[in-house]
Amino acid sequence: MNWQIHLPALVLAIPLLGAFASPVAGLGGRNVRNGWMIFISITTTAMCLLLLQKVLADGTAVYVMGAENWNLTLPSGLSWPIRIILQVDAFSAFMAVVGSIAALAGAFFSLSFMDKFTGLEKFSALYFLLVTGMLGMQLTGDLFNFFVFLEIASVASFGLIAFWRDRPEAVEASFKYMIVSTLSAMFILIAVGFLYGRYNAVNIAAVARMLHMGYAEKIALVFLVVSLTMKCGTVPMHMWTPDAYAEAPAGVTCLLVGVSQASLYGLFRVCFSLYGASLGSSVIPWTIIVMGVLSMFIGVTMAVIQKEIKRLMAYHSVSQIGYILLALGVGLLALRDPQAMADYGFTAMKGGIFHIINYTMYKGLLFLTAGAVYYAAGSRNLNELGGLASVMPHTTFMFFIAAAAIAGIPPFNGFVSKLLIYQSTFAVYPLLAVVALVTSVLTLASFVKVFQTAFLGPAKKKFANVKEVPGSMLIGMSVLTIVIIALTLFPTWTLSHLVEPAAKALVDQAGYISAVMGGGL
Amino acid sequence: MWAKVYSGFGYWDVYVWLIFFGITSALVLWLRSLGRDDYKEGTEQDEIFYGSNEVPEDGDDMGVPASSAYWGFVKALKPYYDSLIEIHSGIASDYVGYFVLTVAVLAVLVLL
Amino acid sequence: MNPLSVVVRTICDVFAWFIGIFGIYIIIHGHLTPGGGFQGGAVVATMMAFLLVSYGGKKTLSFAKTGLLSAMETTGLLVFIGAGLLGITSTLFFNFLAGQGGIFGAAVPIGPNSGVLNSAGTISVMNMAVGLEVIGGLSLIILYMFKGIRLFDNASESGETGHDR
Amino acid sequence: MKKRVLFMIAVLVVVGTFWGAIDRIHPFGDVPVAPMDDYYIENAQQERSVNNIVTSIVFDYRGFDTLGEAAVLFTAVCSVLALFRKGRERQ
Amino acid sequence: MTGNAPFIIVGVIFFLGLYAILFERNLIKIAIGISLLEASVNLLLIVLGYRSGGSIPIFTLAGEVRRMVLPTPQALTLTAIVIGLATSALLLSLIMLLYRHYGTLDVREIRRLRG
Repeated sequence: MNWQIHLPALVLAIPLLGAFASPVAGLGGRNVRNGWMIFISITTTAMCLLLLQKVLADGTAVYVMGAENWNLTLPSGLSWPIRIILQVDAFSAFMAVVGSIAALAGAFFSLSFMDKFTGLEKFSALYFLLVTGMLGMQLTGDLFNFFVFLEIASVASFGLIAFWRDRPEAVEASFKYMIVSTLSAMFILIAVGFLYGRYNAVNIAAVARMLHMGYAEKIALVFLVVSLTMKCGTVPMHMWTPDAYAEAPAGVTCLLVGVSQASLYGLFRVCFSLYGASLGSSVIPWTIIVMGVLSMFIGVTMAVIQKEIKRLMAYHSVSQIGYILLALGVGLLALRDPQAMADYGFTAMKGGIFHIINYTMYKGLLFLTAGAVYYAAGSRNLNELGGLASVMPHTTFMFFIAAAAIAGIPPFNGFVSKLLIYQSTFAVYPLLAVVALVTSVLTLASFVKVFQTAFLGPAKKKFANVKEVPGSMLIGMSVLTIVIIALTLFPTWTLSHLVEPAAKALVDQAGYISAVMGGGL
Repeated sequence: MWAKVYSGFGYWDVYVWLIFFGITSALVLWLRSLGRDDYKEGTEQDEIFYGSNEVPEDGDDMGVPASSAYWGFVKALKPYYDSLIEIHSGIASDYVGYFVLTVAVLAVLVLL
Repeated sequence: MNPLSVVVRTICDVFAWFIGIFGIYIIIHGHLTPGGGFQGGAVVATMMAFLLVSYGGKKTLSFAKTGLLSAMETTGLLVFIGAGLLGITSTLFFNFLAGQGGIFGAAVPIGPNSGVLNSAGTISVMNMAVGLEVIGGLSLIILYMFKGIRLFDNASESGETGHDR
Repeated sequence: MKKRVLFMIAVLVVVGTFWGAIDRIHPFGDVPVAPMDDYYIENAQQERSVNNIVTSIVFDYRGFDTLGEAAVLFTAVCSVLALFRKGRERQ
Repeated sequence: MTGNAPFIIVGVIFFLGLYAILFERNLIKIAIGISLLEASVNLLLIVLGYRSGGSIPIFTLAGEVRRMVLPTPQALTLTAIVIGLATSALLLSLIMLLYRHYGTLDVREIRRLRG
């Protein structure tokens, strides 16, 4: 039997098994635990890559949990699915690959970074649960299952953010995130309840086929959209983002960036695949666009005045999320109009999806370098840091690459996706492109500030005995650096082989529905 | 391999850029090599000029702290920043309030 | 902290064991009556709270071994996901034991009936696994939150400086 | 103070729309069609030889959800244990 | 007979939970608010699945009635309850730690991270 049909399930089962067995691995001491962490991370990433290859070759992969046969989506004679169905189209697989690469880098980085703490078997268990939650959100085709995985990811991230429980700020950040996030999860559950009550189904494809806009559907849409935009940190609900990203351990922050992408995935799955053509008015697309623009501008202006290096970067992730929301909002706006879709909508979606992978890679790398600075120098305050370039050359080099990429300096990958976003949004409304350009300039300005104050400048006496960080942390950072350089050198290949299928899968609502509802026996 | 990224309005080609970048750096290096030949390493030409003051031992005493960077920008936008910092009050129930407010506004907009 | 009155402590002591038995009944009959692994596990974990009330923290912590509880939790989870993974000849979470005869696979009559205990296949295996997990997990939560109160007294010994210099 | 009034209005709007939505789903006790649930009621007993339909859904038809649920509980246990872990002795 | 009374109760509990989260200062009361909200959502799911005159969807106890209430919302609610339990446990632990660090339970004084 071809084992590759089980890939969607294995992608979720392997990190879950890794998490459940972590307490056992923790009994074997430090080396066994670290080896287990690396083994599971590499296996998960490899599975995700295989899944992507399979999906790109064979089209949407469907996996029915607990049925006699993996593709028995509809039991005989029925026209509705009764089981949980994992549905992996090109967009899901793309997001899973992005997230699992961030998870791999974070796992490598955490090996040495977390050495100063105790209770590390719990750390690795929580880390894999966070990975599972993220991948589950991206692969599932079931609304309630999505909620469950969202909760796994949320609860794991609360534990991980507060992992340094002797630092009051860490507990505070975790608490604030928890309040807002639990509330939003309840709203998502309410929306699932509404859709279940209306259509007696919780499968995304099944609901999408029957959906027509009524009062309850509109309220469900509002609850879903606002909750999921909150989970990825959009203005005006972004306040948890700088707290949580700054206080989490650096390896976890790298993964949290990936998890926020999973929420973004959920948002676009809801908008494009669940509601899609029946979205009706253009209120929701314009809301997403306006939220994106606000996020870009407010995020970056708040970042300029920050003193703490990780907090500054966290505000930048608010502004970068804004780019993605802007681009995909434009795509959503053009969804019902084939002419507009061909003119600028598809380009915007390509730019947005390309920006997702770019953003995750360079933002993860930036957080990792910030963590490396914190690890080596013992401070995150930019007023105290200085002159680290001579003692930490590798970190400085990787920071430079990432900063240039996020600021959109031409040869780097950030420029390509930003170019696509600028030019397509300009066609909708020129002001959007102007705001995006201003944001890009301010991003560059604030990273010049970080680079100049933390890495350049005269050597300070209190950092005289600072050394380069240990090898495993460098490996974690190099993984992301290599991906960034590869994306920089081969943008055409990436666009045509990864991004375009993902964008096509996202637009193609009928294909998404028929993968579940058209199959069966 | 040499294909371009078309955005509908123009295109982007990383290799053209890299070739241009290489040519420019070669040009710059060549110009730099034409520089002054009376420069000697390890002489007083290497000394830091610190406003004709004594150069401090510790780097902490020179250099601008990060919070002073872009002070003009921040000063010009002071009303904007004041209102922004007031929004980021740090109180958890306010954050929940903004979430609920967004839900309410969007619900009204969608239902209208 | 003053202990509760002797009446409360005695009642808690007596009822703790009944509650434990009742919870195990709920777990085992999960596929026949309302309840199941989670509910029964939660009931059994209440026993730990009762014991804390009746015997006080020091004595309870001396005989409730956290290592054993966490082993129960991990075992339950691994059995659960293992039962799911064993079905992968068809699909993950395929109920490969139902209706196959043997200790878990008896067939049940259709329609209202009084129930057959050894039916339901992996469902009852998973019920027990989840019950084990919940007993361990919730008891651990109760014990550790109780220990957390005591952390207030000697806060100095457990601080971790982390990365700050 | 102004903020509190604003939030109160927002809460009322959200509760109002929420209530309006549940009022329009279907009248209480009168589910119009329920093909998925009727399938469970009809077939769960013979397919999976189990008397308790809710358990058959929890552990079989939607067993993967339950795995996630167990994982959430495990996550909470791990988090609580990590928060109240016995730290390293301070030098 | 009861009309839409269960729906109204869901709305009332939802309002109370939201009010407690937004306007209460005490962290424990906020936690209670979140629990109330969870309770209202669970009640909503259960209420959506009720068929008047339906019996419990368990054949051991159902008797001869074949009209049963919908079983799926009950299964979903079971999952949601356990998730809510896990969240509450973690939330209360965090509140304990916050009290240890800040010496207060007032949400307005726990604001070191701002700006």
